Amino acid sequence: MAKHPQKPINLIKWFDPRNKSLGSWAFILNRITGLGLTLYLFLHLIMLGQLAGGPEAYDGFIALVKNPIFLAGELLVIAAAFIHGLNGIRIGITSFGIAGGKQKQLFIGLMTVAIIAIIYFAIRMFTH
Amino acid sequence: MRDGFDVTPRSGEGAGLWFLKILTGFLVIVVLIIHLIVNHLIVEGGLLTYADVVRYYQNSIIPIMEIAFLIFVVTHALMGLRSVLLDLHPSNKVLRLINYGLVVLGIGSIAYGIWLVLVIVGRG
Amino acid sequence: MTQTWSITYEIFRKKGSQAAHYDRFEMKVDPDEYVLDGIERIWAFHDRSLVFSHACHHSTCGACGMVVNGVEKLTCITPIRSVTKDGGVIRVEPMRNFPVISDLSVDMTVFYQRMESVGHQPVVSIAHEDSKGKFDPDDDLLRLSDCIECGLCISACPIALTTPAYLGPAVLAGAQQSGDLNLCVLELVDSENGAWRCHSAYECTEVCPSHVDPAWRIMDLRKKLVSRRIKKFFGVK
Amino acid sequence: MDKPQAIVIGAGFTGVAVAYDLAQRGIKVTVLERGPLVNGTSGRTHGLLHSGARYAVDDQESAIECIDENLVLRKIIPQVIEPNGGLFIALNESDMAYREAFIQGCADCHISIEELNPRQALTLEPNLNPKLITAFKVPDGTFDPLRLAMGFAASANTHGAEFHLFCEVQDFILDGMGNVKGVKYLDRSSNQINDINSDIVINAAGVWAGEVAALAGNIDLPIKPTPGVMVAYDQRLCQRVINRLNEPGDGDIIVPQRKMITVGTTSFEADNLDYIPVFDDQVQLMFDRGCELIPAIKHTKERGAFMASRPLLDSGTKGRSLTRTFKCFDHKESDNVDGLVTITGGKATTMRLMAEKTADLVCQKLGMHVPCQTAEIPILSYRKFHIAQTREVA
Repeated sequence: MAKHPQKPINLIKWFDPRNKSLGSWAFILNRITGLGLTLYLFLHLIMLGQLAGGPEAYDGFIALVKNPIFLAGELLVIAAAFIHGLNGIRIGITSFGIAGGKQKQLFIGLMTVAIIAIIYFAIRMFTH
Repeated sequence: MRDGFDVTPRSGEGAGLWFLKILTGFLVIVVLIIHLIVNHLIVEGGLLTYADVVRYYQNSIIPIMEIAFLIFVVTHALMGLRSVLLDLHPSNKVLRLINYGLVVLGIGSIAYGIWLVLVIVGRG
Repeated sequence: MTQTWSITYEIFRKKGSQAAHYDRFEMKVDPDEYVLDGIERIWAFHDRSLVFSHACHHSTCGACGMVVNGVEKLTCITPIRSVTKDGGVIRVEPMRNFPVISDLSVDMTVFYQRMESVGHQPVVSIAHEDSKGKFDPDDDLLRLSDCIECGLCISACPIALTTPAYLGPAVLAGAQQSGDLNLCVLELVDSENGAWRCHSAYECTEVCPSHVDPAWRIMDLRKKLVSRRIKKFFGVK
Repeated sequence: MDKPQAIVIGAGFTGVAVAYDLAQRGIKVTVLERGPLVNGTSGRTHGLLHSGARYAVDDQESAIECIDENLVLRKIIPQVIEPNGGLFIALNESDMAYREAFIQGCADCHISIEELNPRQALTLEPNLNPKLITAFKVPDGTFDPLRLAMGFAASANTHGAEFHLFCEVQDFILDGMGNVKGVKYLDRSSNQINDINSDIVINAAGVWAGEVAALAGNIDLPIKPTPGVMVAYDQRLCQRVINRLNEPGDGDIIVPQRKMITVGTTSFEADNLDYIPVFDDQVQLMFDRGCELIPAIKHTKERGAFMASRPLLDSGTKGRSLTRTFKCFDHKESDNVDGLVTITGGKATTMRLMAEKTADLVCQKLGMHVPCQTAEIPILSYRKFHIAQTREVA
């Protein structure tokens, strides 16, 4: 009996969608957006700390985030939230044994919703 | 390894954690929807100034909702992070460190958030 | 009806401690032949040192699982037409997440031990539970179970890729089908490397050549485990 | 005293069963197989556990062996068997003409059969050709070829037998008198040539037994490799084995397994045994003949097509009339080469019996007096099988 290969951890392989089915795309997307949102969560908490600094600090901060680079960043966060959230719904309900056979259709449907929502928010943000 | 199984007893993934992750994920979505409705439909013009934010927090429902939201999001995010870290197969020792780290980080950020909310409410 | 295609097989080779490499074999094939037929011809006429596993040639034994052009396939029922085109390449590699014995053969010993330990039933009633959770109607006849223990699902699983300790889809599906979740089985599947490790990528179901739908079974197993816990919590036996 | 060392060449059904029987009787067994388990004829069977009824008219010796062993295998290794029985169905007058001989043959061979009228048969198997005239229920079954072999190999393992897979025999080691003293083999997984000494070598190489025996000298075995095609379809259209009630012929059987069915088979003679191509016209023939038994095959997708070569014994006649029974050769007696025994012929169903007779001969040659127990002891789970640890563990 040969030993199990204890390969060095190859992080890239997690995110390699070649030859993979839709489910893996969902898995990869979920991981990336999840990690991204976690990062954002803590940045966001730190930035909201400006509120404790009183009106000047906060309003100055809001003026800063009005610039297009921050807006684009914010859009990314919204996109990630929609993808992660809607995909989460899919995982949640299939995990309880509901619609397991329809997970692909579910994924396509929910991601369509996500894309529409993202476009809607993009237009809203950049036209205001 | 016993017959191909790694049976070192440690709380890696488990039913409780998994259930909690699904549950908090669901709650985040629910609260987020309420949050979006309140922010964009009920409050006119959004929360773009300090004064707006302080006024917004005068309604007693709001701070409770925001704190709940914070708890759900932080729990969900840190458990998700832990799942990702577990896939790097940490040793028992490293996993214990990760567990402590995440608990401290979680409690810390929730405490910080509550403090922040109370500060804002106090400014009203 | 018979066509002839010129294709190139690129075969993963590894002997003992030598470094791995790929050998190329240019072949004339009928596109309706199966990938395994070509591999067997390479062995019979071109290179007698090629090591590969196969037995039944009709998808009942699960010996000939390999990675064909990056995707897990049971090569005895995979027509050449479905994986390449005339003038194209078929790259054949051993399954991932298993120790390689040599060339295209992998060692399934640990996997078999796990299947044994979770009590997977090799023979089931004809009225067996399918992936929609339904039973076929009818009598007391028996048949061999769907899972042919080919290992394709474990090769395709992104979590099995991260750790060999993860039991893997086939084993968890085996536990779900074993019916009686006794304490030994519970210890294995209700744990870090068991049912809770799955991240719903559904690759297992995607590559399964044999109607098992392991992903559905893992989800169903979770449902069983949770309801057990709830019952236990409320003291219901 | 050290255990005597036996080498079994070939890990087909015969090889694994011989290995188990010998190991069980206290002999140290090493199995050398040039490929994986059952990669040749054994693996590529449609998996019919014969009731013997197929041979009850033409080859009663085989038929009796089959029914006896059928019952033994059901008892000792149920974990790889679909025990659902089978039907012989008659579709025309020619089939009906065979009926009397069939009933008589089954009675002679103590195979229990039950005649069903068409309505009863269609209740059991709704997909049968509704034009059937009569049907007989027989105790056929289906087995999983790889797992059947693995089960025997696993049991052999627990008695200390070692399985060296991907190890191709290159030559025999002879003493000065031309007697076999061991084997030289190539381990294909590491490209190394190794020697192993033995007290006895059992040649269980099936259709390749002639080639193997020839390595030991001028030995001629009467084996006629007789390939046949089988085609698998993607749906389980019957729960029982469906046979044509007639003389054995092409495409006269449909074997259900898991969620598919396999139609077999043809019979011709081949030259190159290492690769026998699947011929389109034979696949078409299986389809046509299969549709006669179960018309719904017309709407079913082909799942796989494969070819296997039976190691039939040549009794001087051609094709299907070759005998299905087996023969054990002591080359001391036939060719004055000691230390080598060949077992060949037979059916998967009779594998245990073949091993019993071979092991009897081997024990007699080694001067051992140990009875065979394989008919009584249950076979272990096939998942307990493991290959020999010859490789360095990294």
